[in-house]
Amino acid sequence: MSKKECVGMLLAGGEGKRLGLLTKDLAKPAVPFGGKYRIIDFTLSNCANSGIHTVGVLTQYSPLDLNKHIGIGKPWDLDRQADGVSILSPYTAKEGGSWYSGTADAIYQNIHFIDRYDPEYILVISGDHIYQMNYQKLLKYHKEQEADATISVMEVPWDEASRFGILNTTDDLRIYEFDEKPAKPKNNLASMGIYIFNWKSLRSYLMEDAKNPTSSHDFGKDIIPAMVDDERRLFAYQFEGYWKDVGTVQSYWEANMDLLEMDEMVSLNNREWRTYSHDSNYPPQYINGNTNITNSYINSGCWIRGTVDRSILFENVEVDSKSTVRQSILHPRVKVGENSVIERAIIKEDTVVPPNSYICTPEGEEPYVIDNENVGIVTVK
Amino acid sequence: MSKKECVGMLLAGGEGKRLGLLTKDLAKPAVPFGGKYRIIDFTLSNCANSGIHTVGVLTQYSPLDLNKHIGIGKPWDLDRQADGVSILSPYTAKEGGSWYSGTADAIYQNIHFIDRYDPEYILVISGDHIYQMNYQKLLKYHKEQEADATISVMEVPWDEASRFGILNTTDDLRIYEFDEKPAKPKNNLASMGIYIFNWKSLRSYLMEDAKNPTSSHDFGKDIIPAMVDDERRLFAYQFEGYWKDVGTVQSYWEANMDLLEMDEMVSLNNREWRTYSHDSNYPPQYINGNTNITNSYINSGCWIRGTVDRSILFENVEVDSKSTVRQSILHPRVKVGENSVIERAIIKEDTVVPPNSYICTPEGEEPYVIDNENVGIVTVK
Amino acid sequence: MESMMGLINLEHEHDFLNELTYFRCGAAVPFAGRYRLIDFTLSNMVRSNVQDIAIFTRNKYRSLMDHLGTGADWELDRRHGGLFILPPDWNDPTDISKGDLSHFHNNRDYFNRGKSNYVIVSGSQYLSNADYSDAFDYHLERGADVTLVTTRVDELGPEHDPCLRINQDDQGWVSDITNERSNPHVFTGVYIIKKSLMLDLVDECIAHHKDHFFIHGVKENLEKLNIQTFEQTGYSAFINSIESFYRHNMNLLNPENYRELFYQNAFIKTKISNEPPTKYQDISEVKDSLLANGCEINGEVENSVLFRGVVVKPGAKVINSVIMQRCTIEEGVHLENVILDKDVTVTEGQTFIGSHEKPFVVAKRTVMS
Amino acid sequence: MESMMGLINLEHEHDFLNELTYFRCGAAVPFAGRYRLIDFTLSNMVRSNVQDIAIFTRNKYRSLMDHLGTGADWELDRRHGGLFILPPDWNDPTDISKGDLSHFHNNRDYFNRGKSNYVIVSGSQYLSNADYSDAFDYHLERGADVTLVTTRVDELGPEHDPCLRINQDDQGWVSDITNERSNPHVFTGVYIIKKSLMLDLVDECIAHHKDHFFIHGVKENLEKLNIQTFEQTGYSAFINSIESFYRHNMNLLNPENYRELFYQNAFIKTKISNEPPTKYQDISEVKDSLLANGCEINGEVENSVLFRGVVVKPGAKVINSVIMQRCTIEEGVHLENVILDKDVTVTEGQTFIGSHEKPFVVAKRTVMS
Repeated sequence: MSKKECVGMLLAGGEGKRLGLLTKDLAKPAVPFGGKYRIIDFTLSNCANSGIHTVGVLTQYSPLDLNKHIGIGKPWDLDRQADGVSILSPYTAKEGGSWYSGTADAIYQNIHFIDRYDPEYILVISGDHIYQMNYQKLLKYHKEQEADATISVMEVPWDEASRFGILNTTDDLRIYEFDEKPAKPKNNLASMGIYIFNWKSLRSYLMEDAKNPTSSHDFGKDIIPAMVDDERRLFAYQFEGYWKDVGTVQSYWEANMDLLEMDEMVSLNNREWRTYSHDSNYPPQYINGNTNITNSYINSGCWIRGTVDRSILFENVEVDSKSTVRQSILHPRVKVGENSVIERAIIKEDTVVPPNSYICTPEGEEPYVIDNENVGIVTVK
Repeated sequence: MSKKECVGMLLAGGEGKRLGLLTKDLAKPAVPFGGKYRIIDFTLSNCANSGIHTVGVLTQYSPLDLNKHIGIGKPWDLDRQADGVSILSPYTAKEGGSWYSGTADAIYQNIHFIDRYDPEYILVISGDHIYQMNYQKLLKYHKEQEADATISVMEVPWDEASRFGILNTTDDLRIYEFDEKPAKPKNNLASMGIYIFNWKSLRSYLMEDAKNPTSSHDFGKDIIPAMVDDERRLFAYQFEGYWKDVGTVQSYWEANMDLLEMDEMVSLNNREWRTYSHDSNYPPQYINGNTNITNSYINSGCWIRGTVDRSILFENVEVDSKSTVRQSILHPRVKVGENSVIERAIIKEDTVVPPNSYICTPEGEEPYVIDNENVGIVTVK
Repeated sequence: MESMMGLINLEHEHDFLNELTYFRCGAAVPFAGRYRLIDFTLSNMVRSNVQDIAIFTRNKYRSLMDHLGTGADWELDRRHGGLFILPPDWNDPTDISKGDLSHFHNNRDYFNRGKSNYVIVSGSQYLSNADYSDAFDYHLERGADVTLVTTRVDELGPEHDPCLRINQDDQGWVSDITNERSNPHVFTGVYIIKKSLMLDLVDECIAHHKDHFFIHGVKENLEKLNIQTFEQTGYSAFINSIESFYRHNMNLLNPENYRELFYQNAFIKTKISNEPPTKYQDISEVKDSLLANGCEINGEVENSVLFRGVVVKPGAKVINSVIMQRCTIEEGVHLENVILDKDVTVTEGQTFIGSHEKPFVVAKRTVMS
Repeated sequence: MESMMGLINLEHEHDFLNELTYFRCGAAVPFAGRYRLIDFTLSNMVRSNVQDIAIFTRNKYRSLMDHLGTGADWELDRRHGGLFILPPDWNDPTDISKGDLSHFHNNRDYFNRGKSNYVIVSGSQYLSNADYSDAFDYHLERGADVTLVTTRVDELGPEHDPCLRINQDDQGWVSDITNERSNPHVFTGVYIIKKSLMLDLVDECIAHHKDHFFIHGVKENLEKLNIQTFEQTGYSAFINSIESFYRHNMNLLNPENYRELFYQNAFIKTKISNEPPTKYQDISEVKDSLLANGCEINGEVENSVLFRGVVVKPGAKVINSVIMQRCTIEEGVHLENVILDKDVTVTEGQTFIGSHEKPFVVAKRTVMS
């Protein structure tokens, strides 16, 4: 196996409990996003566009759809025999097997996989963030700082800083303290959960951490603090651009709406930084009769006879006549019967919304997540 | 996902304890075989040659090398986005996760995977048998018999029958009894561990079996007997040709020697039935000086200066001058120093045999398995 | 388990589409918002379990190569079999073959290497969404030498003029293959033949200095061969002129035709291009149109087919038109009955109007100002 | 992060290998037991992180297409970038370009689409095992317009006659490119150039009706351009005649050369063929030879190179010979100083002997009886 400068490890094992119905049978990174993507496509495309061609995807929870989606990695040009994308599930060895018990443990259990490529650096990323980032720039910065670890950060408003993991740094961005959700933040540089480590150094911390029975085996809680304590060279890399953790239904909905409004920040149409995903070969969308569609993303195979405004429609969605869809996200193959109104809702794939439905999330509430089981209950009209 | 007539499920989870040192860090199906293959290549090639393009490989024990070997399935033309080969490791779902506890349980836990293809038939095979078989013929027979399940069998000598799982059949090969290692065999048709099931029927047996706390969740011990009890249509399909379970060091060694002796039975050189594997792009083998090589298979990248007889040399093996290798199997990158003798031994990959070594398994003993740790101990000269 | 190899023979397809075939062969002409003509034949073959497909091509096949790539998007990027683009490239001084027979002759290796005993042959101008497995089963069942895939046309139009017509006896055996224009039983150009028979007929044709395999090898041997037909139903189209090209694009705006061509069987596969979903802006007005992904719509689109990545700016009007990849229609433009090839820009305020019978066609990469 | 696109330009490589290039271009000629000449250039480029590679070819490229397939065996089967075989296929009536410049002109799209700013150009006749990353780093570091990869030849032979020679000032800037046969500083045909500069020079050449990019675009502009050299060491070979072809096959039987060409860097990649290991039978006698997989040896082989799937039957003798894929040497045959192209059968008892300087060459698929 040939040596790789940098191997990417993509943490995609989270259950995403706070996404409720959206992650019922689905790993969080596999949740549909942005009209034709899944959440993980953004990170995978970042890897592809950054020339990180060796990526281990750590899965654990309901990985079937995720595995099917990633498949052999064709859309991201990661379908390679020698490197490319590898899906790493828990396994048993001579001494028995165990599930991944934390982010650091997940990497620890795959040390053999990483060692195979004998890398200088490890990029650790999450499969549930929406952003477009060139990891090569991060790596270049890491090398320039001669750092042991580099953490990508962004400035957050001071009054929100206490919701994040805050990195306290000296003026030259060297990290001297990691503050998880500080009551009184001393800084407003929040960790984005994107790390570069020198593999040799990380490897020894992982070995130590694995021996520690009181550790939670987490990068943010255990590994980074241990490195800070040892006064290793840890640096913050300041990212400017759009980044969002889609951890809740509300933030999931907001991030989708951001795609419509914040084109200049996170563009799907950037030819220099394509976001790749599957294409199911649906025929072109069919706009039938006299429709009114504004400020929306609409994917192939849709059939629109009604009104669509500020919404995102995935493949093969149908909106029948005299119906209106507003500020909503309709997952693949949703059918909206005629004379219905959908407002500020998320409709899960294959849901059939009967005619004359009225699904509107009241102001101030978290958007409804609708599937075939609750569609009858929520409908009020 | 489009419908598939028949999905293959390849059981590759076994630890292979009886192969001792050969499976120290290696799943049994990943053990090198035949000069450039691994054991599982025979079954994967059977799938490819039989047009079974959807194959789930069930792994559990030390799957890293196996995963790396199978990769995205390129050598078998199974690198497809929609179907092809999928590696199925244990995973967690909402109700928690569990390891595969038996062959039937492994299939049970992947019912979702199979259902995705909505198949009529399921082919269940093992990754640790050496044989060349057209599964389409088996499937055709299964359809003609309108069977619920068909089990491939071969005639074994009557005096060995008690070592096998024996199927007792009526004259038309309908199975009325399954006898696991019978003291007094009534028949000499041994199960080869190759099954075709109607998926609908198997699915319901798996669901039942999973609920049964006393079941060992094994095809041979639980599923087949239950179907026989219910008087389902079970048929035996008589296979004629070479077949060997390489379960012990002795049988592993024998099967390799069979390749040299039984060319007409199991041919690596059959252009109509290729056995596919990786090719590491080693340059042609270099035969240096005045050598004597007879009755042997020698792979690319080898460098031979000594004598080789009735042996199998994997890629990049070196045999120095004045050395002799007889009836032995040398795994990739083994180096044999000068003036050494190796007889009836299996040398594991990357082992360096120092000059003047003498590694000869005494008559009647199981062939030695040598690696870098025990090479010094075994050497006697 | 018998199977078929595929052969897409473009040798006799002339550059029938004027501006659209200046720089590409007919098989590579874009159609229906995201496809190329050849996608229909290719997808139908793949769906019929054809795993080796050769394309006989002679001219302007660069964009075809570009479109097909490794064949991955049709699952034809295989280690064994797969997709073979076979341009003419022979150097055998003893070779006396002519016309498409030289392709057959020089690519004998392709046929010999393939494991299938049967060949399905097609051109690229007949579009349908079909699974030829039925035709193949029928071919085997009837023990025919050749089975022609045919269709019955309710309303014969000029696009059927070049097509051969079929007469049969009551057992279905073909008694005559003619050019009789009033016969609604039309040969689609798709046929199934046993590989060994095909190669024998090829030898015979070459020995007699012939130059057209189907005409001289099959049609002229009608007496000797047992020929069946397999009739295909469902929406289909022959595209062999600008007029039929335009009309069949427009026909797809009829929901029934759209469903029949695209949703009846599995999807037609084409090159994957990673465009995002189409973005509708503040003031778009779209009526009865097909739009591929990656468009940005800020103006008025009516009764039109828009390919991937078309930009329609505010105040622009696109009516009854076919607009290919990455065209930009600037502010205030008015287009009616127009076909724009790829990468055309129509600058602010311009108006171009063609007629239904004679749409206004603009070649690739033109800037209309 | 700057990177290079690859261009393998076969336009000026004539069919120099007589019988071996009757049916294939030089780049597709088999070499060293399992390779084709082009594998060396391709592997070197891939190893240097070149992810788009175009091949300019004109004639007899069928077997080249066959060999390269989808590019998968070089990890070049990509959705973005990958391998492009670009035969001449242009139809622009306004095009006045000639020679290899028409390739550059008609494939401008390929260069424009690629993301890299630099191009590495090579032919297929210079064989080495190299990583051009060093040359590229040096090119960037020196701020050169063009960097020529060169080698110093200890013993000049006839194969170097066609090669250009380099003179430099003490800063390494090239002062002259000549045909002076006694100069041991030989240009390998490999060079690195900025893409935009290359395209400018192409335009200039076309405007002046030139027909050879390197000669007219680079060499004749020596005054205007800053040209560096990067010297390569290690075993290398120029193959441009039957004589050099034969000699370099034989040279590899020297263990040092063998190690230097194959084991110094990563492996040379070639088409994977799924042959089993080579089988030695009861009475084989093999001495100082290279054997690819899939052979079956029952006779005597000495000082020879055997390609995949060669069968040597009992009592046969093969000495100082190059035997290509799937040849069969029957009982009692004696071969010495012979080159057999693919699929040749030498029937029982025949003897063929050539000389070191003039090996006996047999074309593909001959039966020698």
